[in-house]
Amino acid sequence: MSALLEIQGATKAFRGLVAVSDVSLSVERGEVCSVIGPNGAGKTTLFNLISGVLRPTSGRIVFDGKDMGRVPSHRFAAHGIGRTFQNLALFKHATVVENLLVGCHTSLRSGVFAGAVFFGRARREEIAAREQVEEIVEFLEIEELREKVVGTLSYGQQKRVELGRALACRPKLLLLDEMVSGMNQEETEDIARFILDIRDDYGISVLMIEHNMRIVMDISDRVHVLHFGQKIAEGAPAEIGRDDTVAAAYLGPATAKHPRRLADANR
Amino acid sequence: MRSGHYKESVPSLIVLSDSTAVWVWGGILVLAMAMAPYFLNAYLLSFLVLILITGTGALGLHVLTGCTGLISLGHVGFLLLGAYAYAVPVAKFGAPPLIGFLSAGVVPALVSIVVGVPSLRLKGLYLAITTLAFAFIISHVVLSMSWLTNGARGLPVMRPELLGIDFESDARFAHLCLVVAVATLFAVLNIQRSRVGRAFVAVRDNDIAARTMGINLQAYKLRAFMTSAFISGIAGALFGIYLSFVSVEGFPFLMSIEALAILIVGGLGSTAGVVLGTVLIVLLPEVARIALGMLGPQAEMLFSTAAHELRTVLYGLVIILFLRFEPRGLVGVWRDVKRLWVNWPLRH
Amino acid sequence: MVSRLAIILAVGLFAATAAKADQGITDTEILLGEVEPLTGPPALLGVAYNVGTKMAVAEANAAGGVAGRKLRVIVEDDGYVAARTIQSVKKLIDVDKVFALTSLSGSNGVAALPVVEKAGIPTMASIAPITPLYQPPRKNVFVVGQSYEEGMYQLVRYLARKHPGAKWGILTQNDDYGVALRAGFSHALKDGGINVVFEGEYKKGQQDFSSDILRARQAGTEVFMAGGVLAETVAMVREFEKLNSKPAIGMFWPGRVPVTLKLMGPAGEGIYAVDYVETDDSAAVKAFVERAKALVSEGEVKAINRYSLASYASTKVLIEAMRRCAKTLTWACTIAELEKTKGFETAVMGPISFGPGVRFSSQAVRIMRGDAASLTYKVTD
Amino acid sequence: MQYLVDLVVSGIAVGAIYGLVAMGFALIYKATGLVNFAQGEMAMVIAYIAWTIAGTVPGHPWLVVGGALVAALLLGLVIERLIMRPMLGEPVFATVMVTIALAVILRSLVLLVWDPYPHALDIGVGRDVIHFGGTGVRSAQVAVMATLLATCAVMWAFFRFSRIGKAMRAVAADERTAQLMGISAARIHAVAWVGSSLIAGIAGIFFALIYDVSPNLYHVGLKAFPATILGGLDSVLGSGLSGVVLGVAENLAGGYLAPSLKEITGFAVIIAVLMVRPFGLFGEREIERV
Repeated sequence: MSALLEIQGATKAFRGLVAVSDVSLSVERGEVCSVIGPNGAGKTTLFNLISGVLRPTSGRIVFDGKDMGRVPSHRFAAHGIGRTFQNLALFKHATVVENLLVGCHTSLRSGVFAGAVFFGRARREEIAAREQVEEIVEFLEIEELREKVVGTLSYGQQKRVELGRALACRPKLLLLDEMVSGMNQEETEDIARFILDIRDDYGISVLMIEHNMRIVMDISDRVHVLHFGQKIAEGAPAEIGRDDTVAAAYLGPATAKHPRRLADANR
Repeated sequence: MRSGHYKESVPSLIVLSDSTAVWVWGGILVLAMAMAPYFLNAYLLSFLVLILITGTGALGLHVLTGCTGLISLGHVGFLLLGAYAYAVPVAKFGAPPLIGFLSAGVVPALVSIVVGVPSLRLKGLYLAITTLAFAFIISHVVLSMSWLTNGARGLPVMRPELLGIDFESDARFAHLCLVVAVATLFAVLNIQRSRVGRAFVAVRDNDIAARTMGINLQAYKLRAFMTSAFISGIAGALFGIYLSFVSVEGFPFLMSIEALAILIVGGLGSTAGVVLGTVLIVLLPEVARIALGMLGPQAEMLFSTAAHELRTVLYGLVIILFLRFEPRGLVGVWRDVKRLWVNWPLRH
Repeated sequence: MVSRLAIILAVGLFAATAAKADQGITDTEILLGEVEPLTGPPALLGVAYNVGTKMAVAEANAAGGVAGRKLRVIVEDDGYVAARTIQSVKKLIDVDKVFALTSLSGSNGVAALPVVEKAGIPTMASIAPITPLYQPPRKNVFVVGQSYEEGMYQLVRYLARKHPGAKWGILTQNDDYGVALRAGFSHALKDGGINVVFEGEYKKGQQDFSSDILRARQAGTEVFMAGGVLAETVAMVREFEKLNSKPAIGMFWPGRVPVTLKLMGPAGEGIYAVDYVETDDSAAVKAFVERAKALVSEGEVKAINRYSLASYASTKVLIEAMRRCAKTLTWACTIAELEKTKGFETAVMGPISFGPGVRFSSQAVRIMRGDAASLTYKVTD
Repeated sequence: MQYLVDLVVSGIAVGAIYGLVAMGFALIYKATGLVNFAQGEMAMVIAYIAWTIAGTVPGHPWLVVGGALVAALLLGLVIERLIMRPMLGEPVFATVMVTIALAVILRSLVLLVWDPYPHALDIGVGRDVIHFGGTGVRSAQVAVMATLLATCAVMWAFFRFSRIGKAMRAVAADERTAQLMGISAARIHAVAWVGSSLIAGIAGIFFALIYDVSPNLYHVGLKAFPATILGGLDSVLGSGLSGVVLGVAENLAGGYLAPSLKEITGFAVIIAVLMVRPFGLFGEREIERV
């Protein structure tokens, strides 16, 4: 079976500024992968390409055996790509449950009229969606937040809601953009546990952008390193930790002799 | 208010309201409105009718501006279209009123695609101004198609007979408006708790995230436009019947502002707010009249000679004061009062 | 406020059961109601009209009232907005319980016709005598004046005689007023002898008429029908002045007020107008203004224009009918007496007559010309 | 040919007024990110004030203009300080609605304070007709064209050379960064409102000179709207020039197509333009960041 996600020579340029340059990488099924790299390395742009927010200037993105080049951007979710955003992108005037329900959007069918009447299929559908959401709420342990308006929640709670919303899309691949930034030790460990559970219990592959090297090293199966839009390394966490080019990219060539310090770079 | 309650089944989680009190009071209110025509005189009844019609129209705008966040300054265009879409087949070609109401919804909804498609790429103020431009163009087109619309002469409209019921009398007409308003209210509430309504809110709050969740922005903006135009068109038809005369003059630009004022005063994005806002805005001139009457005959005289001006100044002031001091609108005030009532004398 | 609210509610609650036929009459007083645009640009008509009503009422009261009762008028402002017109009419009938209506506002009054007709209250609607107000005739709605169609027809015929073989231009507003003018113009065309070279419509509220008038001049217009209400007519005339073009210009009674001549300046000299009420320099109008000084306030005297005369005549007919009913003053009697009106003289316009099935007293029109120096219009020929 | 020239000349004359009002729109948008829907109403109020001064002390044209401009300055200041500044930091929608409400209030206040009748603004100059060949123009129309050019020049110099003008560009580019650099947004907003009120006042006075004061004067704001959109909401000079373009377009549509099209030409043009360029002809495209 082919890889779940296969990026082949993707390039994205904004008016001459090349944010992602000829990047190829893959995510296997059942894998937790990380993308790391200094600020401005093009990580988020790469995510935007994978989730259809942006289109590559050249190169191909193949997901689950399908070339996504012709897929309209709002169909990416239906194909099984869910994501969270670096700077929270929740529907902040809606409640937690409503946010999660939006995640279910692609698995529902009812239109304006059916919704207005709210009877028969539309109602059954809503009940089914609500059951699924309840399951996610329990999984993420946010029961007490259910009816809270998202805008009133703490940053860490909002992050968790956003994770739940991405899960509600029933993705095959989950893209997590700096999930634990700004979280304390305990919250970070919770998230790490969730990510592993997501993979193990739901069979969802995970690709995450992370600056927190601890979590990257602890839970990734594979790590991809971007630098100035280019991929400079790929491998198991341990290999990456020893890689001289990676250390040079992060810390400058002078410190390249102490690759071990990479893991502490973001403490 | 009850505290600490448990739901035993998932279906009970998706009901419109799980509070018996809300249903009981809602029922009493509707019943009272249904009985009102037998107790009120024609003048007071006309306020009830205006509240019901205005509320329906405001709910239409609410779908577009409140839920989906697309600001429209051209709402009056849809009202006007609805009125004509009713009047032309019914008054000019003798079609049954039911067909008239259908066309009053469908025609504006179709035209809203023409308005909506070019608007899809536009955001915020640019969109607002485009809708304004469309409202002007719609009235121009209606005026210039005089072979169909009678142009500036306008079309006289009779009270309809629907499903064998004659709505000729004021009381019956009020009932018709009540049925339409309540049905619209339920439809809008239902839309809001279903897939489409959540998609509207998602488009409003964060369009990029919405797209990532699988929401086709263009399609949902258009759907919001169409739903809004449909509802507004029906309200426009009712208003035309109320005026007994459909003409471009009967739908001044100020109606667009009035509709936005209702949303703001009620609390943008809240359906309950639309209801509260409608009541306040429609009754504002009468309240002002009574308030001025308290100040003595001199002030009351001023109101009778400068009523229109004072009324518009009041609109403006009320809008500014709400935006400045209570951006959550009447709904926010209502929640505060409720919290105070439940928790008194405690603070929280 | 509480008491007022209570009264409104109480009145509301018992409205359904109360007898309606004689409402508005107490032992000492008879209430009349009037809906006018008192604010917004159309107030120019409404305020003046209201002065005329007040004059007629004051004169009647000075002469002992109607069957010993004094008349009192309640005025409602509708700002020329149809929805407000309906509201106001309903308030006057149901809350204030007036005996009769002296005005239904302007052309927007058409919207209130079903309400008035259903109530059966005697009603005069004479501000803007447009056809839908009296055609088909409604039992209780009476109109004094002349239709815009007929006025236009007479004016065009007159100018066609004066300027045989001339090239004609016409510019009208895109509303019911413009439609009526256009209809009158078409009627006159049927009589032949008129060569139309320019026809146009402008959007209500337009302020710059440069391209319209350029177009009219380009077409070689020698006789021009300025179908604006007031400011628009002024703007058209001034554009001709700017272009140094001097066609014969005709306009209509809504614009036949001193302020138009003032705004036109020298360009207004010799402009043709048409009207069915007396001109400002006539003995009747001079006497009217003199009497007004004793009866209404100074500001109101200043507001007097042709609409005051139209209203004065219209209200006088109503009061006369009521007076003839005397002790048996009811709606039915008033309407019957109005219908019997024949050749009633008011001095400010021709005699007024109604009849069975005739709810429109068609007044003869006269052609007049503007005099820039005295800011008045003088009857010509 | 003469006909075409006449249409274009009178189109430029009326377009110059649209241009001035449109510049007022753009100035406020540039500095505050808002569309001030009360721009036409501000022009109307100033025109009425000018008329009142002219009626009280006849025979002093400069006093009328000077007095009206002082009033415009005060009006701008008062609106900014009392109504707009408290809204700082509120969502754009809310703030724009405040300007709409303000427009409604000003419109009615004019009718309450003054009267519904049209009046000629007589300051002894401006009404006389000047003839160039076969084309007749009122002297006020010549003056307003010159004024538009002068205002454009002043605006260009203002943004190019003056400290506050440059600061305004900075605020427009990035409000938060500009604030961090020590530029006071409140002060810039005040300057923008005063400037825009002055421009509106000038436009109002010219409009009154050419077409009389009347409670319909605020329509000039609606007419100038399309010019701002055409030029791009954030382009002050572009808006000024677009006003002239639209004035001419309007006259050509009225002169060659149908007179009734004249009033909606502007709106038809902006819909066409926005379909092709959603940010106007000279406006800058926003770049979204995820």
